[in-house]
Amino acid sequence: MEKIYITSDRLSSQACIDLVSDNGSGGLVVFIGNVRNKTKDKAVQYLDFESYEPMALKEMQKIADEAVSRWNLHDMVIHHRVGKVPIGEEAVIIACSSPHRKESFAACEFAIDTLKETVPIWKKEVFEDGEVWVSAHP
Amino acid sequence: MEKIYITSDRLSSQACIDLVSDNGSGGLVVFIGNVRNKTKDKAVQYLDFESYEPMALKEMQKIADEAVSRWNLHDMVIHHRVGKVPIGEEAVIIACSSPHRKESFAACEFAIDTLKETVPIWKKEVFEDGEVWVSAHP
Amino acid sequence: MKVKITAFGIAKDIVGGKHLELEVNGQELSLVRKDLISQFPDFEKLASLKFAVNTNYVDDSYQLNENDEVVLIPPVSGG
Amino acid sequence: MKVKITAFGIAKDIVGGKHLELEVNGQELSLVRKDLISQFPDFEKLASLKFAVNTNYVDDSYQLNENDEVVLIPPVSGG
Repeated sequence: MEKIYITSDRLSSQACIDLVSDNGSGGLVVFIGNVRNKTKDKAVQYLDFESYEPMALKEMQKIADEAVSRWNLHDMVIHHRVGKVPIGEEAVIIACSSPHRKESFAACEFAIDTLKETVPIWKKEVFEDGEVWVSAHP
Repeated sequence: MEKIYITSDRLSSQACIDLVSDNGSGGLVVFIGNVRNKTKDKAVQYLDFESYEPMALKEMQKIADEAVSRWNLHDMVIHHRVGKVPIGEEAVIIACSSPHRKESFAACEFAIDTLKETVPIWKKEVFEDGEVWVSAHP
Repeated sequence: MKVKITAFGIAKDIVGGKHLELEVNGQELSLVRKDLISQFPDFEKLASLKFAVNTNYVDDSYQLNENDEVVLIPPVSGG
Repeated sequence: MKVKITAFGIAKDIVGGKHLELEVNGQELSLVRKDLISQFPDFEKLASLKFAVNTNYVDDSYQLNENDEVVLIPPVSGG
Protein backbone atom coordinates (compact mmCIF):
# COMPACT_ATOMS: atom_id res chain seq x y z
CA MET A 1 0.00 0.00 0.00
CA GLU A 2 1.13 3.55 -0.75
CA LYS A 3 2.35 5.78 2.04
CA ILE A 4 0.71 8.86 0.54
CA TYR A 5 -2.70 7.77 -0.61
CA ILE A 6 -6.12 9.10 -1.59
CA THR A 7 -8.97 6.64 -1.92
CA SER A 8 -12.75 6.38 -1.89
CA ASP A 9 -12.48 3.11 0.07
CA ARG A 10 -12.56 2.88 3.83
CA LEU A 11 -9.22 3.76 5.50
CA SER A 12 -7.40 1.34 7.79
CA SER A 13 -5.52 2.46 10.92
CA GLN A 14 -3.76 -0.88 11.09
CA ALA A 15 -2.47 -0.52 7.52
CA CYS A 16 -1.07 2.92 8.39
CA ILE A 17 0.52 1.62 11.61
CA ASP A 18 2.09 -1.32 9.76
CA LEU A 19 3.53 1.04 7.12
CA VAL A 20 5.47 3.11 9.67
CA SER A 21 6.40 0.36 12.14
CA ASP A 22 10.10 -0.27 12.53
CA ASN A 23 12.14 -2.19 15.08
CA GLY A 24 14.30 0.84 15.78
CA SER A 25 11.39 3.24 16.30
CA GLY A 26 9.73 2.89 19.66
CA GLY A 27 7.39 5.89 19.51
CA LEU A 28 4.46 5.69 17.14
CA VAL A 29 1.70 8.32 17.00
CA VAL A 30 -1.48 8.06 14.96
CA PHE A 31 -4.05 10.75 14.27
CA ILE A 32 -7.47 9.67 13.04
CA GLY A 33 -9.93 12.30 11.86
CA ASN A 34 -13.39 10.82 12.05
CA VAL A 35 -16.58 12.28 10.60
CA ARG A 36 -18.61 13.87 13.39
CA ASN A 37 -22.36 13.63 13.63
CA LYS A 38 -22.82 17.34 14.10
CA THR A 39 -21.26 20.72 13.45
CA LYS A 40 -22.15 23.61 15.74
CA ASP A 41 -25.04 21.51 17.06
CA LYS A 42 -26.54 20.95 13.62
CA ALA A 43 -26.95 17.27 12.67
CA VAL A 44 -24.70 16.19 9.79
CA GLN A 45 -25.85 13.32 7.54
CA TYR A 46 -22.50 12.64 5.88
CA LEU A 47 -19.49 14.44 4.40
CA ASP A 48 -18.60 14.57 0.74
CA PHE A 49 -14.89 15.08 -0.03
CA GLU A 50 -13.46 16.23 -3.35
CA SER A 51 -9.75 16.44 -4.14
CA TYR A 52 -7.55 17.82 -6.87
CA GLU A 53 -5.75 14.53 -6.65
CA PRO A 54 -2.36 15.00 -8.36
CA MET A 55 -1.74 18.21 -6.46
CA ALA A 56 -3.19 16.88 -3.20
CA LEU A 57 -0.82 13.89 -3.32
CA LYS A 58 2.10 16.22 -4.01
CA GLU A 59 1.22 18.50 -1.09
CA MET A 60 0.71 15.51 1.22
CA GLN A 61 4.13 14.18 0.17
CA LYS A 62 5.68 17.59 0.92
CA ILE A 63 4.21 17.51 4.43
CA ALA A 64 5.52 14.00 5.08
CA ASP A 65 8.97 14.87 3.71
CA GLU A 66 9.20 18.01 5.81
CA ALA A 67 8.02 16.19 8.95
CA VAL A 68 10.48 13.33 8.45
CA SER A 69 13.40 15.68 7.98
CA ARG A 70 12.47 18.23 10.64
CA TRP A 71 11.80 15.69 13.40
CA ASN A 72 14.14 12.96 12.21
CA LEU A 73 11.30 10.47 11.90
CA HIS A 74 11.67 6.94 10.71
CA ASP A 75 8.64 7.50 8.48
CA MET A 76 5.22 9.12 8.05
CA VAL A 77 2.12 7.98 6.15
CA ILE A 78 -0.91 10.09 5.22
CA HIS A 79 -4.09 8.46 3.92
CA HIS A 80 -7.09 10.62 2.97
CA ARG A 81 -10.51 9.46 1.94
CA VAL A 82 -12.65 11.13 -0.74
CA GLY A 83 -16.27 10.82 -1.87
CA LYS A 84 -19.11 10.30 0.58
CA VAL A 85 -17.91 9.44 4.08
CA PRO A 86 -20.52 8.34 6.64
CA ILE A 87 -20.62 9.52 10.26
CA GLY A 88 -18.04 7.77 12.44
CA GLU A 89 -15.78 6.69 9.58
CA GLU A 90 -12.24 7.96 8.99
CA ALA A 91 -11.65 10.97 6.74
CA VAL A 92 -7.91 11.05 7.30
CA ILE A 93 -5.27 8.96 9.07
CA ILE A 94 -1.72 10.15 9.73
CA ALA A 95 0.81 7.85 11.37
CA CYS A 96 4.47 8.40 12.13
CA SER A 97 7.25 6.71 14.02
CA SER A 98 10.55 7.75 15.51
CA PRO A 99 12.98 6.43 18.09
CA HIS A 100 11.50 8.80 20.70
CA ARG A 101 7.91 9.80 21.29
CA LYS A 102 8.21 13.58 21.57
CA GLU A 103 9.21 13.88 17.93
CA SER A 104 6.31 11.69 16.78
CA PHE A 105 3.74 13.77 18.67
CA ALA A 106 5.09 17.06 17.31
CA ALA A 107 5.37 15.77 13.75
CA CYS A 108 1.89 14.22 13.68
CA GLU A 109 0.25 17.41 14.94
CA PHE A 110 2.24 19.51 12.46
CA ALA A 111 1.10 17.22 9.64
CA ILE A 112 -2.62 17.43 10.32
CA ASP A 113 -2.43 21.20 10.95
CA THR A 114 -0.59 21.74 7.67
CA LEU A 115 -2.81 19.36 5.71
CA LYS A 116 -5.81 21.44 6.68
CA GLU A 117 -4.09 24.57 5.34
CA THR A 118 -2.40 23.49 2.14
CA VAL A 119 -3.76 20.25 0.67
CA PRO A 120 -6.37 20.83 -2.09
CA ILE A 121 -9.17 18.74 -0.64
CA TRP A 122 -12.62 20.15 0.03
CA LYS A 123 -15.40 18.84 2.19
CA LYS A 124 -19.09 19.49 1.91
CA GLU A 125 -21.24 18.95 4.97
CA VAL A 126 -24.58 17.49 4.00
CA PHE A 127 -27.52 18.30 6.29
CA GLU A 128 -31.13 17.23 6.05
CA ASP A 129 -32.03 20.64 4.63
CA GLY A 130 -29.02 21.56 2.54
CA GLU A 131 -25.26 21.42 2.17
CA VAL A 132 -22.28 23.65 2.86
CA TRP A 133 -18.67 23.74 1.59
CA VAL A 134 -16.72 23.91 4.84
CA SER A 135 -14.56 27.03 5.43
CA ALA A 136 -15.45 28.56 2.05
CA HIS A 137 -16.77 31.79 3.56
CA PRO A 138 -15.17 33.98 6.21
CA MET B 1 -12.59 -5.17 26.88
CA GLU B 2 -11.46 -3.02 29.78
CA LYS B 3 -10.40 0.57 29.19
CA ILE B 4 -7.62 0.38 31.78
CA TYR B 5 -5.95 -2.95 31.26
CA ILE B 6 -2.77 -4.88 32.02
CA THR B 7 -2.16 -8.13 30.19
CA SER B 8 0.57 -10.54 29.15
CA ASP B 9 -1.18 -11.02 25.79
CA ARG B 10 -0.40 -8.99 22.69
CA LEU B 11 -2.04 -5.54 22.67
CA SER B 12 -4.36 -4.40 19.87
CA SER B 13 -4.40 -0.84 18.52
CA GLN B 14 -7.74 -1.48 16.86
CA ALA B 15 -9.31 -2.58 20.14
CA CYS B 16 -8.09 0.65 21.78
CA ILE B 17 -9.36 2.77 18.89
CA ASP B 18 -12.76 1.06 18.98
CA LEU B 19 -13.02 1.67 22.74
CA VAL B 20 -12.66 5.46 22.39
CA SER B 21 -14.47 5.97 19.08
CA ASP B 22 -17.58 8.09 19.24
CA ASN B 23 -19.73 9.77 16.61
CA GLY B 24 -19.37 13.13 18.31
CA SER B 25 -15.58 12.96 18.63
CA GLY B 26 -13.75 13.74 15.43
CA GLY B 27 -10.19 13.85 16.75
CA LEU B 28 -8.63 10.58 17.83
CA VAL B 29 -4.97 10.25 18.83
CA VAL B 30 -3.18 6.99 19.55
CA PHE B 31 0.26 6.50 21.05
CA ILE B 32 1.93 3.12 20.61
CA GLY B 33 5.13 2.37 22.50
CA ASN B 34 6.92 -0.43 20.69
CA VAL B 35 9.89 -2.41 21.93
CA ARG B 36 13.04 -1.16 20.21
CA ASN B 37 15.81 -3.43 19.02
CA LYS B 38 18.51 -1.41 20.71
CA THR B 39 19.23 1.00 23.52
CA LYS B 40 22.20 3.35 23.22
CA ASP B 41 23.40 1.23 20.30
CA LYS B 42 23.42 -1.98 22.31
CA ALA B 43 21.29 -4.80 20.83
CA VAL B 44 18.25 -5.69 22.97
CA GLN B 45 16.89 -9.25 22.80
CA TYR B 46 13.54 -8.53 24.47
CA LEU B 47 12.02 -6.59 27.36
CA ASP B 48 10.58 -8.12 30.49
CA PHE B 49 7.90 -6.04 32.26
CA GLU B 50 6.77 -6.47 35.85
CA SER B 51 3.88 -4.57 37.42
CA TYR B 52 2.44 -4.06 40.87
CA GLU B 53 -0.88 -4.63 39.20
CA PRO B 54 -3.57 -3.33 41.59
CA MET B 55 -1.67 -0.10 42.11
CA ALA B 56 -0.63 0.21 38.45
CA LEU B 57 -4.28 -0.07 37.36
CA LYS B 58 -5.24 2.56 39.93
CA GLU B 59 -2.51 4.97 38.77
CA MET B 60 -3.43 4.38 35.10
CA GLN B 61 -7.06 5.11 35.93
CA LYS B 62 -6.03 8.35 37.69
CA ILE B 63 -4.15 9.45 34.56
CA ALA B 64 -7.13 8.72 32.32
CA ASP B 65 -9.55 10.48 34.69
CA GLU B 66 -7.33 13.54 34.92
CA ALA B 67 -6.83 13.67 31.14
CA VAL B 68 -10.54 13.31 30.42
CA SER B 69 -11.46 16.08 32.82
CA ARG B 70 -8.58 18.45 32.03
CA TRP B 71 -9.00 18.29 28.22
CA ASN B 72 -12.69 17.52 28.11
CA LEU B 73 -12.13 14.27 26.27
CA HIS B 74 -14.83 11.89 25.22
CA ASP B 75 -12.68 9.06 26.59
CA MET B 76 -9.19 7.61 27.08
CA VAL B 77 -7.96 4.02 27.21
CA ILE B 78 -4.59 2.78 28.46
CA HIS B 79 -3.45 -0.79 27.81
CA HIS B 80 -0.08 -2.00 29.11
CA ARG B 81 1.60 -5.29 28.46
CA VAL B 82 3.64 -7.24 31.05
CA GLY B 83 5.94 -10.24 30.90
CA LYS B 84 8.34 -10.83 28.03
CA VAL B 85 7.70 -8.53 25.08
CA PRO B 86 9.61 -9.24 21.85
CA ILE B 87 11.23 -6.56 19.68
CA GLY B 88 8.69 -4.67 17.55
CA GLU B 89 5.66 -5.55 19.68
CA GLU B 90 3.62 -3.06 21.69
CA ALA B 91 4.47 -2.37 25.33
CA VAL B 92 1.80 0.27 25.79
CA ILE B 93 -1.08 1.76 23.81
CA ILE B 94 -2.90 4.94 24.80
CA ALA B 95 -5.85 6.17 22.75
CA CYS B 96 -8.13 9.14 23.32
CA SER B 97 -10.85 11.01 21.49
CA SER B 98 -12.38 14.45 21.69
CA PRO B 99 -14.43 16.71 19.46
CA HIS B 100 -11.27 18.59 18.45
CA ARG B 101 -7.80 17.30 17.76
CA LYS B 102 -5.67 19.70 19.79
CA GLU B 103 -7.08 18.35 23.05
CA SER B 104 -6.47 14.75 22.02
CA PHE B 105 -2.82 15.40 21.16
CA ALA B 106 -2.15 17.22 24.45
CA ALA B 107 -3.97 14.62 26.54
CA CYS B 108 -2.28 11.63 24.90
CA GLU B 109 1.20 13.11 25.38
CA PHE B 110 0.39 14.00 29.00
CA ALA B 111 -0.78 10.44 29.61
CA ILE B 112 2.34 8.68 28.36
CA ASP B 113 4.63 11.22 30.09
CA THR B 114 2.80 10.72 33.39
CA LEU B 115 2.59 6.94 33.04
CA LYS B 116 6.37 6.82 32.79
CA GLU B 117 6.66 8.79 36.04
CA THR B 118 3.98 7.37 38.30
CA VAL B 119 2.73 3.93 37.26
CA PRO B 120 4.43 1.07 39.15
CA ILE B 121 5.63 -0.93 36.17
CA TRP B 122 9.27 -1.86 35.66
CA LYS B 123 11.08 -3.01 32.58
CA LYS B 124 14.22 -5.04 32.32
CA GLU B 125 16.23 -4.88 29.13
CA VAL B 126 17.65 -8.27 28.28
CA PHE B 127 20.90 -8.28 26.27
CA GLU B 128 22.95 -11.19 25.02
CA ASP B 129 25.38 -10.70 27.90
CA GLY B 130 23.17 -9.58 30.76
CA GLU B 131 20.14 -7.61 31.84
CA VAL B 132 19.38 -4.17 33.27
CA TRP B 133 16.42 -2.69 35.15
CA VAL B 134 15.77 0.48 33.14
CA SER B 135 16.15 3.83 34.98
CA ALA B 136 16.99 2.17 38.28
CA HIS B 137 20.29 3.99 38.69
CA PRO B 138 21.02 7.70 38.25
CA MET C 1 -4.93 34.85 -24.73
CA LYS C 2 -7.30 31.95 -24.08
CA VAL C 3 -6.95 30.43 -20.59
CA LYS C 4 -8.22 27.00 -19.59
CA ILE C 5 -9.57 26.91 -16.07
CA THR C 6 -10.53 23.99 -13.82
CA ALA C 7 -12.61 24.57 -10.72
CA PHE C 8 -12.98 22.54 -7.51
CA GLY C 9 -15.21 22.72 -4.47
CA ILE C 10 -17.34 25.82 -4.18
CA ALA C 11 -15.52 27.40 -7.17
CA LYS C 12 -17.13 24.72 -9.34
CA ASP C 13 -20.55 25.74 -8.03
CA ILE C 14 -19.81 29.44 -8.63
CA VAL C 15 -18.70 29.08 -12.26
CA GLY C 16 -21.38 26.44 -12.87
CA GLY C 17 -19.08 23.61 -13.95
CA LYS C 18 -15.70 21.98 -13.62
CA HIS C 19 -14.16 23.54 -16.75
CA LEU C 20 -14.19 27.05 -18.17
CA GLU C 21 -12.36 29.03 -20.82
CA LEU C 22 -11.55 32.68 -20.34
CA GLU C 23 -10.19 35.17 -22.90
CA VAL C 24 -7.78 37.54 -21.12
CA ASN C 25 -5.98 40.57 -22.42
CA GLY C 26 -2.42 39.82 -21.33
CA GLN C 27 -0.32 37.17 -19.63
CA GLU C 28 -0.45 38.00 -15.96
CA LEU C 29 -2.52 35.72 -13.77
CA SER C 30 -3.92 38.76 -11.92
CA LEU C 31 -6.01 39.42 -15.06
CA VAL C 32 -7.68 36.05 -14.65
CA ARG C 33 -8.62 36.90 -11.07
CA LYS C 34 -10.03 40.27 -12.17
CA ASP C 35 -12.07 38.77 -15.00
CA LEU C 36 -13.37 35.93 -12.84
CA ILE C 37 -14.54 38.33 -10.15
CA SER C 38 -16.26 40.59 -12.62
CA GLN C 39 -18.03 37.65 -14.29
CA PHE C 40 -18.77 35.80 -11.03
CA PRO C 41 -19.06 38.31 -8.16
CA ASP C 42 -19.61 35.41 -5.69
CA PHE C 43 -15.85 34.85 -5.72
CA GLU C 44 -15.49 38.02 -3.67
CA LYS C 45 -17.46 36.42 -0.85
CA LEU C 46 -14.96 33.56 -0.41
CA ALA C 47 -12.49 33.57 2.47
CA SER C 48 -9.74 33.15 -0.15
CA LEU C 49 -9.15 32.13 -3.75
CA LYS C 50 -5.78 30.69 -4.74
CA PHE C 51 -4.51 29.52 -8.09
CA ALA C 52 -2.44 26.53 -9.08
CA VAL C 53 -0.63 25.84 -12.34
CA ASN C 54 0.87 22.43 -13.04
CA THR C 55 -0.03 21.25 -9.53
CA ASN C 56 1.85 24.11 -7.86
CA TYR C 57 0.47 27.11 -6.05
CA VAL C 58 1.32 30.29 -7.98
CA ASP C 59 0.77 33.93 -7.04
CA ASP C 60 -0.98 36.61 -9.03
CA SER C 61 2.19 37.85 -10.72
CA TYR C 62 2.60 34.49 -12.47
CA GLN C 63 3.01 34.89 -16.27
CA LEU C 64 0.75 32.48 -18.13
CA ASN C 65 2.08 30.28 -20.90
CA GLU C 66 0.16 28.69 -23.76
CA ASN C 67 -1.53 25.48 -22.58
CA ASP C 68 -1.21 26.29 -18.88
CA GLU C 69 -4.15 24.88 -17.01
CA VAL C 70 -5.17 27.24 -14.23
CA VAL C 71 -6.82 25.51 -11.28
CA LEU C 72 -9.05 27.45 -8.90
CA ILE C 73 -8.38 26.60 -5.25
CA PRO C 74 -11.07 27.96 -2.93
CA PRO C 75 -10.41 27.57 0.84
CA VAL C 76 -9.33 23.98 1.42
CA SER C 77 -11.02 21.89 4.11
CA GLY C 78 -9.47 18.44 4.11
CA GLY C 79 -8.94 16.31 7.21
CA MET D 1 6.76 -3.55 65.28
CA LYS D 2 6.95 -6.17 62.59
CA VAL D 3 6.53 -4.77 59.04
CA LYS D 4 5.64 -6.84 55.99
CA ILE D 5 7.41 -5.63 52.87
CA THR D 6 6.89 -6.53 49.21
CA ALA D 7 9.52 -5.68 46.63
CA PHE D 8 9.31 -5.16 42.86
CA GLY D 9 11.81 -4.64 40.09
CA ILE D 10 15.37 -4.07 41.16
CA ALA D 11 14.25 -3.85 44.82
CA LYS D 12 13.39 -7.54 44.62
CA ASP D 13 16.91 -8.31 43.41
CA ILE D 14 18.44 -6.18 46.18
CA VAL D 15 16.56 -7.81 49.04
CA GLY D 16 16.87 -11.21 47.40
CA GLY D 17 13.14 -12.00 47.17
CA LYS D 18 9.66 -10.65 46.72
CA HIS D 19 8.72 -10.67 50.41
CA LEU D 20 10.56 -9.60 53.53
CA GLU D 21 9.76 -8.93 57.17
CA LEU D 22 11.48 -6.19 59.10
CA GLU D 23 11.37 -5.51 62.84
CA VAL D 24 11.38 -1.72 63.38
CA ASN D 25 11.57 0.25 66.58
CA GLY D 26 8.64 2.66 66.10
CA GLN D 27 5.79 3.47 63.70
CA GLU D 28 7.23 5.98 61.28
CA LEU D 29 7.93 4.73 57.77
CA SER D 30 11.27 6.62 57.78
CA LEU D 31 12.53 3.90 60.13
CA VAL D 32 11.85 1.29 57.48
CA ARG D 33 13.88 3.24 54.96
CA LYS D 34 16.76 3.60 57.44
CA ASP D 35 16.78 -0.10 58.32
CA LEU D 36 16.53 -1.18 54.69
CA ILE D 37 19.49 0.98 53.71
CA SER D 38 21.62 -0.29 56.56
CA GLN D 39 20.78 -3.92 55.76
CA PHE D 40 20.98 -3.48 51.97
CA PRO D 41 23.36 -0.64 51.09
CA ASP D 42 22.58 -1.11 47.37
CA PHE D 43 19.36 0.84 47.96
CA GLU D 44 21.47 3.97 48.25
CA LYS D 45 22.63 3.54 44.67
CA LEU D 46 19.09 3.75 43.25
CA ALA D 47 17.87 6.92 41.56
CA SER D 48 14.92 6.86 43.99
CA LEU D 49 13.05 4.58 46.35
CA LYS D 50 9.38 5.26 47.06
CA PHE D 51 6.96 3.45 49.31
CA ALA D 52 3.33 2.50 48.81
CA VAL D 53 0.81 1.33 51.40
CA ASN D 54 -2.54 -0.05 50.31
CA THR D 55 -1.81 0.81 46.66
CA ASN D 56 -1.10 4.48 47.44
CA TYR D 57 2.17 6.33 47.45
CA VAL D 58 3.00 7.48 51.00
CA ASP D 59 5.83 9.67 52.23
CA ASP D 60 8.37 8.90 54.93
CA SER D 61 6.31 10.53 57.70
CA TYR D 62 3.57 7.91 57.22
CA GLN D 63 2.64 6.18 60.52
CA LEU D 64 2.47 2.45 60.06
CA ASN D 65 -0.51 0.43 61.26
CA GLU D 66 -0.64 -3.24 62.16
CA ASN D 67 -1.04 -5.35 59.00
CA ASP D 68 0.05 -2.57 56.65
CA GLU D 69 1.85 -4.04 53.69
CA VAL D 70 4.68 -1.75 52.64
CA VAL D 71 5.56 -1.97 48.96
CA LEU D 72 8.98 -0.89 47.71
CA ILE D 73 8.78 1.15 44.52
CA PRO D 74 12.17 1.61 42.86
CA PRO D 75 12.29 3.98 39.84
CA VAL D 76 9.40 3.03 37.54
CA SER D 77 10.03 2.44 33.85
CA GLY D 78 6.75 1.50 32.21
CA GLY D 79 5.75 2.47 28.69
